[in-house]
Amino acid sequence: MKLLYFAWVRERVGGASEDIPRPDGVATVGDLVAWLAARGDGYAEAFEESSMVRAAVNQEHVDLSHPVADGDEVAFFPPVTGG
Amino acid sequence: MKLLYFAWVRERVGGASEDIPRPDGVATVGDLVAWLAARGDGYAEAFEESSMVRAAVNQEHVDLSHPVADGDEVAFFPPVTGG
Amino acid sequence: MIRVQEEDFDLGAELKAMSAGKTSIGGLCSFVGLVRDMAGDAEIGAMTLEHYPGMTEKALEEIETEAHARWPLDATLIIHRYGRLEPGDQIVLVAAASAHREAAFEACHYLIDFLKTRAPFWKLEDTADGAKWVDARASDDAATARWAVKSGEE
Amino acid sequence: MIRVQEEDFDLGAELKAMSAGKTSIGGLCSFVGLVRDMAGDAEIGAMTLEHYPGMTEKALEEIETEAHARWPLDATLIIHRYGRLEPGDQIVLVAAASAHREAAFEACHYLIDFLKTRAPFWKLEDTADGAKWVDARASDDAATARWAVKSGEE
Repeated sequence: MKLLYFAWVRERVGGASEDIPRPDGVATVGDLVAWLAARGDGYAEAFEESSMVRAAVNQEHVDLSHPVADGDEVAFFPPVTGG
Repeated sequence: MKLLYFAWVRERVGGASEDIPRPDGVATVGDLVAWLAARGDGYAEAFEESSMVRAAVNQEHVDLSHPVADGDEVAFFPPVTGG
Repeated sequence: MIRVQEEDFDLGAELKAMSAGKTSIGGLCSFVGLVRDMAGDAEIGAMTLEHYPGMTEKALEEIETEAHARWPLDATLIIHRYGRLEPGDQIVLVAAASAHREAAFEACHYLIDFLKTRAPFWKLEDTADGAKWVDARASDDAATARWAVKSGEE
Repeated sequence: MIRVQEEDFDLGAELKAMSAGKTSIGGLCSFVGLVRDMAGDAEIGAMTLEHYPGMTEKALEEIETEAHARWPLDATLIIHRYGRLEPGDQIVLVAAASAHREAAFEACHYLIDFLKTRAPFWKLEDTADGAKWVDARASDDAATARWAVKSGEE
């Protein structure tokens, strides 16, 4: 999967993107958040207020129950503030 | 008083403006409409559908009960259609 | 600022001038009315806008003053043309600038709604059947009336 | 049409291009968002807009498509900038043109409301206390939500 991070999620994680194989037992966005947070350090910090993190799968806004599959582009970011 | 006519009121009356002394017994815009309509011809035609004619006294929209005084500028016109 | 003029206006230059140097402005909403080539089913060639010099300026100034009383605005602009206009020509520009997006939108909408029912302009359209005075629309009165309701809700 | 770009845009030229040659247009409503020098109480020097290339374009196209599905529109335009912006700089332009004034106003308002909650942009403001990510506002969610109510009423 391709993971992308934006704004303060990117700053806390410490990188803008990474490619990882889908971890065992990760079937939804929520599972992925839990798996990332458990990596510790910046990841834990980025996802500690998980209600403040939004997600997109293949460039569509989704919620935590949305499934993730091998090859998906999954992005995490704060609520948007453009316009 | 100075009387002004616009759009189809002007066309029916046959003139854009006229100066007249305030007629005896004319105290309101409604009185003035009745007095003008009684002049016949174009005036009668202009004011026959009096619900379609709007009035302004000294450049402010008013209704038929509004008083008129010597020296007033009184205008008659259809509902406005600008913008 | 209000202007009543026969000549065309430069939309971009007008809007730029409105916000120039005012960095408190967060949003600028504008509406331009244009001459359509169709009104109802009758094809329109051109139109002539008659107005009431003196009262027009007074009415537009009152509408602008009322908008400033209702919303926190940094700038407003109303330009209305008169005389002969062809399809595609600009008729009117209203614009409102504010720190806040909703204020800019609502004030701009208010300006055009009130202009439509209060500013003394009359359209004479050239149609295939000859010149015809445009009838006022009930929907314009309704558009003005709703601002009374909105004020009550606030 | 949608565009995502670092460079500034010419508001007048963009609006002119939208309506050029389309004499079915009766009204053109536009909204420009500008960088304010004050956000809340902290003085802002400049800001940097980060975005999600690819998803940004997709989100803006979806918002535009939805507006065309809801209102009879002759043209729409969304331009959003990214990168470093100073107070007074233009950030975003949304515009909608229609035969009808209400459709132009509502569609323009809809475009900016949805852009504010759906388009993946993030503002990093330079303040006296250092660079700060702007928090999303609950009022923006409320502004989006009201369109759901309006649809139900129609």
